Amino acid sequence: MIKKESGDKGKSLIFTLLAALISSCLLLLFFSESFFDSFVLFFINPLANRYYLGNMIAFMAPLIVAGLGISFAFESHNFNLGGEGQIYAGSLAAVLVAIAMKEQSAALIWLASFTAAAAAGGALGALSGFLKRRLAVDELISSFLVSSIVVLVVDFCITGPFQDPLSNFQATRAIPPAAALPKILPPSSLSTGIFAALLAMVLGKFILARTRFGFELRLCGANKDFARYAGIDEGLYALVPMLISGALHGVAGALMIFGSYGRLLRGFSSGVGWSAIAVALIARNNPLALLPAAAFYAYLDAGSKSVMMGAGASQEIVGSIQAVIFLFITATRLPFFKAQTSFLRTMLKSKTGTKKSRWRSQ
Amino acid sequence: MLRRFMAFFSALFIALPLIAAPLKIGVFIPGQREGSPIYDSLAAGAEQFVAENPGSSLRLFEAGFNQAEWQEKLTSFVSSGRFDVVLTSNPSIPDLIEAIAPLFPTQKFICLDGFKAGIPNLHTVLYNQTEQGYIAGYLAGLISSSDLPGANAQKKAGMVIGQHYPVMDTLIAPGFEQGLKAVDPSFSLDIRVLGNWYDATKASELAKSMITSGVDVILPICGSASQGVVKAAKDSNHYLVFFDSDEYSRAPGTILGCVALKQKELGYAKLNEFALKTTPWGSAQVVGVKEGYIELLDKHPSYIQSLPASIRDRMSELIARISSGTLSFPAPKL
Amino acid sequence: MTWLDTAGDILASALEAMTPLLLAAAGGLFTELAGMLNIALEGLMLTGAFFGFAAAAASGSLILGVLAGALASSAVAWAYGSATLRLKANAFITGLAANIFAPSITAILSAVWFGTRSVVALDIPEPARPLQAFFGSTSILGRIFFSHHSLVYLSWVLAAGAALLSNRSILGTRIRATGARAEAVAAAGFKPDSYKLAAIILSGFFCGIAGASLSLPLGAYVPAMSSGRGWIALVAIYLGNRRPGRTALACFIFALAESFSNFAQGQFGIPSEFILAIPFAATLIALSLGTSAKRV
Amino acid sequence: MKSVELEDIDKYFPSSGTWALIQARLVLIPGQIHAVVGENGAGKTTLMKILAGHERPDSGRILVQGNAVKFNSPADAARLGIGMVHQHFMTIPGLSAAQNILFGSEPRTAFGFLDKKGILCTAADCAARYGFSIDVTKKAESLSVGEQQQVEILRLLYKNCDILILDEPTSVLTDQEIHSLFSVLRQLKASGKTIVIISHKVGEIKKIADRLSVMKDGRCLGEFRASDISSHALSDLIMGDYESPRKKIKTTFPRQSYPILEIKNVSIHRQKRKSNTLRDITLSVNEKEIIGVCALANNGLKELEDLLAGRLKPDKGSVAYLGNPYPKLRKAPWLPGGIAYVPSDRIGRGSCTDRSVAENIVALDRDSFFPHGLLDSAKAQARTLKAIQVLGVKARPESKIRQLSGGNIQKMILGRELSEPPANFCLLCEPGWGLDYASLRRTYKRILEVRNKGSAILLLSSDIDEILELSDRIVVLHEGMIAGIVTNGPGITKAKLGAMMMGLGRSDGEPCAQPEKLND
Repeated sequence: MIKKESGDKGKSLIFTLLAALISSCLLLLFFSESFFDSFVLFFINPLANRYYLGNMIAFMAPLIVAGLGISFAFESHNFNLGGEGQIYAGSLAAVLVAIAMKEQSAALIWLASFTAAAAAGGALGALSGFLKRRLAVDELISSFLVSSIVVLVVDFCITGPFQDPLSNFQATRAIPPAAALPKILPPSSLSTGIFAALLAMVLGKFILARTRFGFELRLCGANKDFARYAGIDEGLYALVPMLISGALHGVAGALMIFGSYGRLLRGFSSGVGWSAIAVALIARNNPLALLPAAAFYAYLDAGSKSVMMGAGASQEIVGSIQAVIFLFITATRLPFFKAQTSFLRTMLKSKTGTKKSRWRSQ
Repeated sequence: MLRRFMAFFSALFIALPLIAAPLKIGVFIPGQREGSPIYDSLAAGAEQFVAENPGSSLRLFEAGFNQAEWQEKLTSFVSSGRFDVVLTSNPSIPDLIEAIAPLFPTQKFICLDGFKAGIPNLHTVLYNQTEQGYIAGYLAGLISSSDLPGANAQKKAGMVIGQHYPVMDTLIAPGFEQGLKAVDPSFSLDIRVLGNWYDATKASELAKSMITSGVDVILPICGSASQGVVKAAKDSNHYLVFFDSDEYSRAPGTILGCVALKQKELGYAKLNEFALKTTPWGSAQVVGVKEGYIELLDKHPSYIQSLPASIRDRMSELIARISSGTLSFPAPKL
Repeated sequence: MTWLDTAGDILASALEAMTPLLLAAAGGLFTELAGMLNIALEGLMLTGAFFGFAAAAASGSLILGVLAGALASSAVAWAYGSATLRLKANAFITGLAANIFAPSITAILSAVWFGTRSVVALDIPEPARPLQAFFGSTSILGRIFFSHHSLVYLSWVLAAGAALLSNRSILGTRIRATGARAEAVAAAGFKPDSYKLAAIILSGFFCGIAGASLSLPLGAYVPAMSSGRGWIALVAIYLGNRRPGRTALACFIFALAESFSNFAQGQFGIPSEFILAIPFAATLIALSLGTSAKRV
Repeated sequence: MKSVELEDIDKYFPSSGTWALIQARLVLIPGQIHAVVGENGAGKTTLMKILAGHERPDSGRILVQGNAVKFNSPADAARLGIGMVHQHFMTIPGLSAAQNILFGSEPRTAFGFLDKKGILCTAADCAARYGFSIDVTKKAESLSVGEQQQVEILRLLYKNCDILILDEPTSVLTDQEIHSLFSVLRQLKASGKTIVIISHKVGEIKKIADRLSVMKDGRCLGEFRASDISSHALSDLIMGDYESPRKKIKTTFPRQSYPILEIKNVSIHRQKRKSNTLRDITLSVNEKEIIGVCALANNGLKELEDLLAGRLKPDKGSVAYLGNPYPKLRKAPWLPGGIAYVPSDRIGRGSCTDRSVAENIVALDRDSFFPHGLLDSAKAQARTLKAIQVLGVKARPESKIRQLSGGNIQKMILGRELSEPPANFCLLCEPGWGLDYASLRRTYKRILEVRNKGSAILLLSSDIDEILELSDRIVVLHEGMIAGIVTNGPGITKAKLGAMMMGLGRSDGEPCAQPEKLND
């Protein structure tokens, strides 16, 4: 099972980032043709080049929204591994609605499409929640299975009934051009969708932290017995967070469609569902931390694309760098970090030798 | 002195492009070079050109198999490289180029294996893959109907494909089926889908399942997973025909025919054409057997030794008919 | 061909398709019993497939191949496990790291050793079919049970061994105890983390052989050839409620669904995507029925 | 036999910023029963964890036989014969009792496989040798609390530990189990073992201990021979400046009262729990009344709690609350106060350890803290501070529950449940668990206050003293049936109740107040 991290959050993060950075530099040093070029391309270029920067920020939008979906699920102690399918299904729903409404105004299309995307993704999430509630099926597995099925079914829809007959891509027809979200940094794919994502993130934080719904949801996640005793219908909180999680994934898919792709391409979302889990875990399920986590993730992604494009580094080297960073990113204990705390402890002890406050012990 | 020096250099700078005009070639591979003969030969064609034209430079970029990423990657490739020409190959790439052509109006694109006319900085060349499929199908039909030890009486041939995609569904598979039915109208074609391009173990299972149902010749078009089909056919002593490149050596005696695309030659020719500034920009061509860019590899010893003369003769006759134009396939519009 | 023959063929191919699943599930069982989510099965299988094939190609010996696959995969598992445990990192993310790392390192080494990052097909010995000669392969039963190559039978033996190891051995007991109550194991003077690490290494060992069972019979290494089997194995463990016997049964159900869908593609005019979905749907249904039955 | 000394032990917990031990010292004399006493949070457990190798001291020395030793792990301590039974038992589910006892040094066959027969024999032998009567083939998850404790002790004995540390060994046991535990301990002492008991129950300590150390605020106040110090002096020492216990509050049985809760002919018979069912229970709790229900373990107390907590449904009979079907807990918003519930499982059911004290308190009254669905943090903060003060919880509102000691968690729960306005009906299960003497007095006082304000209280407890002290009427359960209902008064003694609990007939003379008449 995925265990929630405990212990010092922020402090260790800097060390883990540092460790990740150093080890990826070492890899570049060993494997790339020119260390300096690769380094610049990997770490500087994504920020310095408008095009990469735009794409990087554009990539953050679905990561934040889907990551928020993961956070909703994780906070209620539900595990949604079905993000891939939910994103895919949401995208299909959004595209179909947009195409059907092509005569309408953009605002109306957005409203209808995003609702459809949320409904499609949400329905899939809710299915796993329902199975958990009614039949005690582990949602971790069922969401994964449902997603695997849905990906195949959506593939069929794309290449079958909804294939754009004029395209050689395995893709649906395009959404009406007017309905695409306004671009910010052309030719990059950055669109106003990022603002929607940020809004969703803040709203998510507010709901989790300040509302009764969020409180009950987190309580169910932290201790089911206690939640039940507090009169909370925990069955509901197996269902609703999965529904929200799925819906947010659907919206993330729609954001990608309306922000970047303009149509549903087969396999376009591959990996975003998994990346969102990584982002949510890096953010330790804190919605506001999704922003830096997604930024970090997208930065890595942009860096690897940049170095592949510019220095001819192969997919494999970039893959190993990503692997190393993943290895470190959630570490809560590093050797030198440990040394540091024990040092602090001795310092503290010598200074506050006679302090007598005890809330622990026994 | 200094002034003279500077004058010399500036003269040199102005004159250089006129004298040498070395080409900067970018090759955009929507996939991975290794393991994809069609992309490998595209790159090889460009490499041959560069080798023969000193001073020219070549940048290869592999965009990976996720088609959704190609748009972004092609854009960055073009914007980062400032190439004289970008050579690429894939039926869906012209759509992408159409989308970004206005952003890079001076950038020239040559796209093989694709078809799109009317874009002033794009030239496309499409292989007539119905023809290619037909030849493979005709060969498969002849093998299946022959008295070779691995052939059975059932009129069944098969394809193991990675996924359905437009060129497959509208050109290759119908061409293959037409070829089969030209041998004997009672032939039936069994197409099975792997769902990806790399699960060789499952491809092997699929092929076995097909073979138990009576299929004796298979055309695998499933990327690296085709290794599984080769294995299954070899183990059960049945036959394969292959597409796109010379694959005989993978299983001599099992792989009885290869209908190749001469991608290397075509790429090389198109780059030469570009160097000579004779590229017909904005046009779309279709090439096939007649032009020499689709070829049944019938000189390979494996082909000659494995197949009886009767089959080889009928194949030569077919190729002759296509070359001469007696048998032709409508140029596919894609 | 009668329907009986067809059913026999489907069963026989299911038993063959079950081999990598069974081995990977046997490996994953240890980490599950130790209370860890091990999503790295996929990457570990791929590592085993590559190194198993490379060693078999270099030595010409299948046994060495299987061993090398198991060892290499154990080594990767050790690295992944110690990173997870020593750094107290999130097992899901480090698992993801292992799954990204495996295809990268195999491609890099493949380029160095075999000169290609793509399919490597070399002549390695065929795995023997040890029982075919004794029991014949003509009868239906013979085809179902005795026609397979040695790795299939090896997987049965190893799965039984894994069951024995997890239930009856000291190490297995410690691993289960760690999963059930790590602080009790610590209180008894043992290090729970070292048993978790042992479980991860064991999972690497079995997954390595699972990977070798993909590449060796094929006589080739194909990038990404594990193709989601690690996930399926994980599902099988859940379906089997972390019990060896039931997990093996779950693997069989999954393999059966897959070989049925392979057969069905040629028979019915259903779009292939739906047929490809059969194994997932079958598992989902089995999971729903299984757990609801348990609940009563 | 070994002598053990702890010298000047300091221990600081950086995570909570507290000094658990300051210059703590302790001397153990071989072959004696030594009690470490003190109120909640005095550092008793931490000191003993250091002795058993579970924690490392920041400074100070541990001397065994006069030699300074360093324990890096419990295994190091075990090698020198020191072992500890924790307050929360460490039995491992999935393994048999025998495997639990022998865990870590099982007899094995070739190739590292378990010798299943050997394990059972060895464990059974070990149990018999020390006079334990336990079925070692049982799975750990099906053992009763007392049996789990036996497993824990046997585990140490099997490892030849001669210094046994027991952390609050009686807190989870019924009187009968305590009795048998003490006889086992005396037997162990006779065989030369040194035993350390951590406790805050003065009465028990006086009964069993030879020597005792008193701890307060992380320091050792001194060591005494048990016979040298009176209970009174001892509790003064433990409590420090706390006022001496008040006289028992007179309990009165209110004549005219309205039944709040009525349980009618309830039976629960589930196949899985053959012995632990309820059979034909009829009981009513009136306003301004405390009904104490006592029973030995596995005699239906747990099921009664689960029934009223909504975790079990009656197979027969019904439960009515104010004349209506019994609502889900916390789902009676139309009533002031509603239902309060102090569960016996304070960590699982009574609190959420990953959340703050404030969140734990807010959790149960979301209607008033989330007006319009949004958190009213000022109100929540104020209410939390109040609830903390009621019973003196040593924590800040933002402290995580898991940083609190067991006693403080219990106080937090009690403070939350017994706050103003009092609930219509209170279900209090083992309210005295883990509380030190001062907190206990304060809690009892509060319970009676709540009663006097009109609440109906059902008190489920295995502590007969608690039952006797608080109840207006007492219900004794035996094997899931009501063995008797008596009105509390001078004639009711511990022995009498004990006899009823063990099924030795109903109390003589006392009229069994069978099903109360309903007010109609």
